[in-house]
Amino acid sequence: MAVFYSGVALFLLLTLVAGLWRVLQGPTPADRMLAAQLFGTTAVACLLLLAQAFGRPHLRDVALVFALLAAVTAVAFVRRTWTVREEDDAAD
Amino acid sequence: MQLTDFLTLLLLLAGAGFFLAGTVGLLRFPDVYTRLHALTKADNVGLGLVVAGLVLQAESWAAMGKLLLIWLLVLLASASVAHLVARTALQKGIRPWKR
Amino acid sequence: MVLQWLFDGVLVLTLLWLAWRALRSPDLFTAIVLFIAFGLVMALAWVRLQAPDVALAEAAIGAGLTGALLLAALARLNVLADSTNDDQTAGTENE
Amino acid sequence: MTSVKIKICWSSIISRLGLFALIWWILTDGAAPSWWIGVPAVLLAVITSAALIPPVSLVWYEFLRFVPFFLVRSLTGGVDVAWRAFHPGMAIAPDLITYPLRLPPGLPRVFMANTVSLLPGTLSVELGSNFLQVHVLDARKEFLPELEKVEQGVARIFGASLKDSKGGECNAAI
Repeated sequence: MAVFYSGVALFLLLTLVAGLWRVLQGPTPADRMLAAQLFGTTAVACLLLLAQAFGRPHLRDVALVFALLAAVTAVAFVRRTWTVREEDDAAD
Repeated sequence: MQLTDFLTLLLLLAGAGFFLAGTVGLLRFPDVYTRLHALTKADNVGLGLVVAGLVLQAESWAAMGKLLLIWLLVLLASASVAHLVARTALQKGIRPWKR
Repeated sequence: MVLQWLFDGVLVLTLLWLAWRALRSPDLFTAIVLFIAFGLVMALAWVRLQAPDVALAEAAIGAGLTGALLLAALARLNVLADSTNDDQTAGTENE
Repeated sequence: MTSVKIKICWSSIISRLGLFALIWWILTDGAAPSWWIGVPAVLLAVITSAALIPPVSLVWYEFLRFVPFFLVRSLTGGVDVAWRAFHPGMAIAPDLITYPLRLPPGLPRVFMANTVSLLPGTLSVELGSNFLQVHVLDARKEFLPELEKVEQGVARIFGASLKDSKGGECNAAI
């Protein structure tokens, strides 16, 4: 079974790498950020699988931290970097 | 091979399929909103299936609970983030792609 | 065994490529997102190296907090204020 | 201390105590010695949440009934979006629709917006004062029955009627 877990984890890592294309491509900042969000979910699944493959349950805590912090980065992006500013509205 | 192992195998494979679908959607869909659809649904279902597969192998009730907690957290985070991003995108004047 | 080698190989190549792109990217925002992705993959690498505590720190500090701080700093730099108009045209270009 | 009158809702305190204790137990893998720190931490969390979040009345039976509906529908949503992603011609016809909300404001509406995002083909965009703007993946399908079903389910969970927006009796609160 351990081999199988590693295999699925490798597959997930490959989908993560494929998603990098969207980070480079954009076109809007939101698209890049979404790709990062997707990486977070994929990494959580990957970590859970590795935890099972190595028989190291404590790796799940790393996945938990990922799950908690994925939202922090995305919210920082929306509220700080990408918010609608008053001057933008005036310029439109 | 036991029945639980077989079920885990099936669930993990299905989960991996949904992750692939999420990435394909992210790469192929035409605008932010449709990509958000791919992200929030395909990925959460993918993670849900992976978690379900691993829950069958969990060594204790607490480990099972932790796996489910992780899934719930990701679910909540991605639903809120999807809503935030979609709302801001609309306020910024990004028009939804139309056929 | 082969799987583990493959996994490590993909990890290393992705890390190097991400680091290079993050440094070379002309767009600061792209560089930050690449940095966040770098943090995620780095945490996976620490896990592979059997160092879950370092992975925990990397996940919390590298991918989470530093990413958020960099994004906030970029907002202060106001770089995006100039490029918002480009965003909108880029968003409609797709049609 | 301040003269703000705080209504203590015991059922909400007790259910939160149970919830946070359960989370602590999960996080520590049920390690017995950890409760030396766990008990103060859980108590602090209960006090903080009581100060920050007013009691919310939940109908547990309805919530449990909502879970399988949600799971099945979100699985359908995953299959639906996966099929569209792999489809060579990309069978999508996205559009924005506005759904008039009848739920009471606050948590029920947020809960509904988040649920809608996870159901097939819908993504909540804007949560207005009395409407929910939804981005749909395929406007050729009929979405209103599904949205109405979700709204009714959410209303039952929070024990609110859809006509008048008065609820929040403190009987089975969390």
